Amino acid sequence: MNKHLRLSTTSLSVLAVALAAALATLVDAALRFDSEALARRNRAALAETLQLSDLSLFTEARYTRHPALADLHSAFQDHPAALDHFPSAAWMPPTRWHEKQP
Amino acid sequence: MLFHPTIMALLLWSAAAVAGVAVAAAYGWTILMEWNPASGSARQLVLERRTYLVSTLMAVVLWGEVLSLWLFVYNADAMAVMFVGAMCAVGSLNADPYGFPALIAKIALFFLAVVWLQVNRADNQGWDYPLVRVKYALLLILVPAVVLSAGLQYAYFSGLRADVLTSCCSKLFEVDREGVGADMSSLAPMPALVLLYGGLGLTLLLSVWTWRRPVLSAALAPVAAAVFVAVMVSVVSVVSTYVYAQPQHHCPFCLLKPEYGYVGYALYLPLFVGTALAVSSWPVHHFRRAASLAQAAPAMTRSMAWVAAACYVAVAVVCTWIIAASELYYFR
Amino acid sequence: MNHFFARHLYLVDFTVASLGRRRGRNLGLFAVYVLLVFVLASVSLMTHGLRREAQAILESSPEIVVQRMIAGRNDPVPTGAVAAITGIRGVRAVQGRLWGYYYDAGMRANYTLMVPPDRPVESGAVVIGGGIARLRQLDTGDIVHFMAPDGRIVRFTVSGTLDSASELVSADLVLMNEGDFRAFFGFPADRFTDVVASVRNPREVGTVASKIALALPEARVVTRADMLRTYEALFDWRGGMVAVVLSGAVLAFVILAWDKAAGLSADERREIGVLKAIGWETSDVIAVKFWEGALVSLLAFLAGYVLAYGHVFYFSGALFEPALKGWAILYPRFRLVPEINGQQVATIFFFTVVPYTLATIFPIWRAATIDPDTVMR
Amino acid sequence: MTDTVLISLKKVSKIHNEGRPNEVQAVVGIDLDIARGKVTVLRGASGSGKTTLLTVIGCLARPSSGRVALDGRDISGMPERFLTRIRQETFGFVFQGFNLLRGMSALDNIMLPAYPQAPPHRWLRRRALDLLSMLRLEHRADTPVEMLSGGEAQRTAIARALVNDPPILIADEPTANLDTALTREFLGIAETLKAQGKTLILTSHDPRVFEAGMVDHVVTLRDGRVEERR
Repeated sequence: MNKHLRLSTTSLSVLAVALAAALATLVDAALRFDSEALARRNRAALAETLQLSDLSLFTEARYTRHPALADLHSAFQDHPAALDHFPSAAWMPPTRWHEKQP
Repeated sequence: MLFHPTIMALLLWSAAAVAGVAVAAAYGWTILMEWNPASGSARQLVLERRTYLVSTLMAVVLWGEVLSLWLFVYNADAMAVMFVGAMCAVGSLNADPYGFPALIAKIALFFLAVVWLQVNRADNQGWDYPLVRVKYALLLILVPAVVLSAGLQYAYFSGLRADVLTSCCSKLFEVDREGVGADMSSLAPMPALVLLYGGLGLTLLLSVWTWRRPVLSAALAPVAAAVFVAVMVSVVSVVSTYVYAQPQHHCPFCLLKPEYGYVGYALYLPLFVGTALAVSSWPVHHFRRAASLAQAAPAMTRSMAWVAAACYVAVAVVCTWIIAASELYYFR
Repeated sequence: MNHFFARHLYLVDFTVASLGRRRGRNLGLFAVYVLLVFVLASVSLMTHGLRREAQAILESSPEIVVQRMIAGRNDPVPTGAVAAITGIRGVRAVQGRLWGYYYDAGMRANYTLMVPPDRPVESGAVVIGGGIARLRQLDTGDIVHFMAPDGRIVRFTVSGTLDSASELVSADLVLMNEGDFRAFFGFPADRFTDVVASVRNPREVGTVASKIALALPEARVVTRADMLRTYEALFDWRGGMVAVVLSGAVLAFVILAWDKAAGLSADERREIGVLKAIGWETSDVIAVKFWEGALVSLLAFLAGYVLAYGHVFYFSGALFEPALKGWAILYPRFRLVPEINGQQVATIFFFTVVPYTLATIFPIWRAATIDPDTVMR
Repeated sequence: MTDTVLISLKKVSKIHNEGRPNEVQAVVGIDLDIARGKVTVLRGASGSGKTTLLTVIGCLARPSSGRVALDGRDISGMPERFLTRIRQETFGFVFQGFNLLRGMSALDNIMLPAYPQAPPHRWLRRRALDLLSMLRLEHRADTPVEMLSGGEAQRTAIARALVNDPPILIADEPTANLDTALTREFLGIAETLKAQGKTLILTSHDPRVFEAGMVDHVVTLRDGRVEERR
């Protein structure tokens, strides 16, 4: 009889769907966790046998490759504009000497 | 250690809460000074309209405070890895002398805000706004509480120093400091359980009585406040050890972790709600003297007492279930 | 209670109708909101994923690393140190490590050369990480040339590649035999790069570390817990920096929200006046405006979050790749383990929904307290 | 006699923009009784204060001074929160420009005043449709209000005023924009409502209205004071 759908019904349903999608990410995370965590365990096992301590994510300079074991924590080691990985370095920009060259 | 997303969020929030309560108090002050219900003047109308702003602000502050209390504890737990010897939230909170005071101030603020909002709700039911003066005087008390809580939290976070490797380090943190473990001072199991069930039983009895005779809320409120402390002490002393099945592990925060099935939420939620309602039932009932609230105030008190009673039953059930399901036995 | 829900359902009816009537403006705000949450949530999920990855590796890394310092700079450790550390009570195993960096001038990339402690590599052969294999298009059996520091060109046969699923730790690794390593770098025969030690009782790590520091005063002793804490603080600090940088965006968004809530058109003011005149109370109008904000912000929050989840865990945070890569040439291919942490979600919520709510309270109140008799004037 | 007095005004004054340079005394010291179940017309030129008086009578605004009693209950000092509740239950308004909310259908507009009380949705919809069919507008139920003609818009506004079934209907210049045929139609509707026992309060300076047969009282205002009552 009442074929008119109330706006509150539709809009709260949309919200419920969005909430379900957000909760689905939790389910997805749980489902993928096992397979992905296996890969992580393999990575960790490799790290253990090779006695690694850092991610190979930042390979731009020597000291960013192994932050935990850096030989010296200072900027300008490999590139004049390379950022130090320490907090304070983020505030001070490197000298722009290369721009002054002819 | 202020450059941390969650810490920044918490600090930002507490600054916003201070600003919000300050605005509310400033408006509250004008209302307190100039309120004159007999006048039909435009000014009185302006003041009436300000009451809406103040209650909206306070509601937002309350809900933000609830969320921020939770985030504060969660964050303390996550930060534990950064402090030598800290195993969980207790260690993080102990890493600076302002940790626990900040937490206690946040909890106190939560209860104060609930009391204010309940008084406000009662007042809005009387056609002549009988409680305006009381309400806004109470609001002025809330301001220092919010400021204090924000200040303690800031002192805590700014005092935190993560034990990190820096370029000079041959320094070993491991030997420099004593471990701040998860040990808290605690009662022996028997007195703690007596305190727990005795306290819960007393408040349950009182809230049922209050439901029948609202005037008893005057007794319920202080008892509920004391029992809240007692329940927390017994949770630390004995209930938590049942959850972890380890007589040495006394952390009230680890209960919130997934490893323990989030049982802490089932325990703390009714405890906080029940205590908040039981404590605010008294000021609300106190206002039955206003002619326009003679009916509404006792009715509100009764419904609050009823919900509080249900909450205490829930706390008792959860505690009993924890103890029954535990692999730990103190008594055979 | 029923009345409470019924009333709010009616108010939502009206809210959605009035949002729909100003579709363009609300969609604009919604899009900005989704984008903001998306960026914040992506950063947050990504840093958390990487942090957990780093933790997992650290948890299986050596308990104690001993480096030698001369004038504050690292120096190879004499082989005698191994014996000295082995003699300390509580130490289970000690091992000298050989590893270093090699800059591939042709590719302009940095590799990590290493002598694997666990597997023998034949002389003249190397095992390479997935990143290098991809970069130089190498496969098992191929020949690769490296230029030694003294100018010699040294030829190696690729005898294997490391599992591609482990690229996050091994993308830039080149594993070789000890003899090859020493010959290639001209590394003194009586030195190691550093020394690692494991401890019998994990609780004793601190004590053992201090004993090592006492026995070898020139050494820098780094324990696993130190590294873990430093990583943790570093990731938090970086997250904090990102949040500070993005706070500009949050602020701009808050201003937008304030402006939208405050800048009521004459039409909207008249509408509120009409509602109040026909019997709506100020708190009804506040509730409608609250619903307006709640519907927009909750939906935007959820949408932004779900998009960020897909971005980070299905597309490996592709949008952040340039930032993470920096000047590096080698970039690992990886899939992060999806893990969601309530604290992160709550923090993003605090950074987006809460400022939005606060920014709109005052304008909402102003709008809701319009005189009901305005419509008669 | 008092039981026939529905609204009673004693020395009611209303000052706009009080305390500011543009202060206006819109209504000055008015005493007025509105009879139950009758039709009262407030008559006067524009600026005579009749609309302001209507806002005070209809609880849209509080008087600056004086007393207003509804059914013997003093409501002049009531806070807005409670005044609104009374207004909702007691008055239905038909505004001069009708003030329908654009972009919504006629039916939705009619249902709006009942939203805060939240009656069952199906019931409310039925009631709004009944009102529409009573006013011969059922075919326009789903039409957006900006597509309605002047007469249809007015009937929609009347339906909206009646949805909460208020005992008093207030209409501000109801015939200002209507031709003779539509004016007659409006007066017909007004007569039906009066027959149903509703109290009607109108403002108008249209002789077609205040000379109509069903009008019981005419109060003439000038410069915020009562000049003549009939």
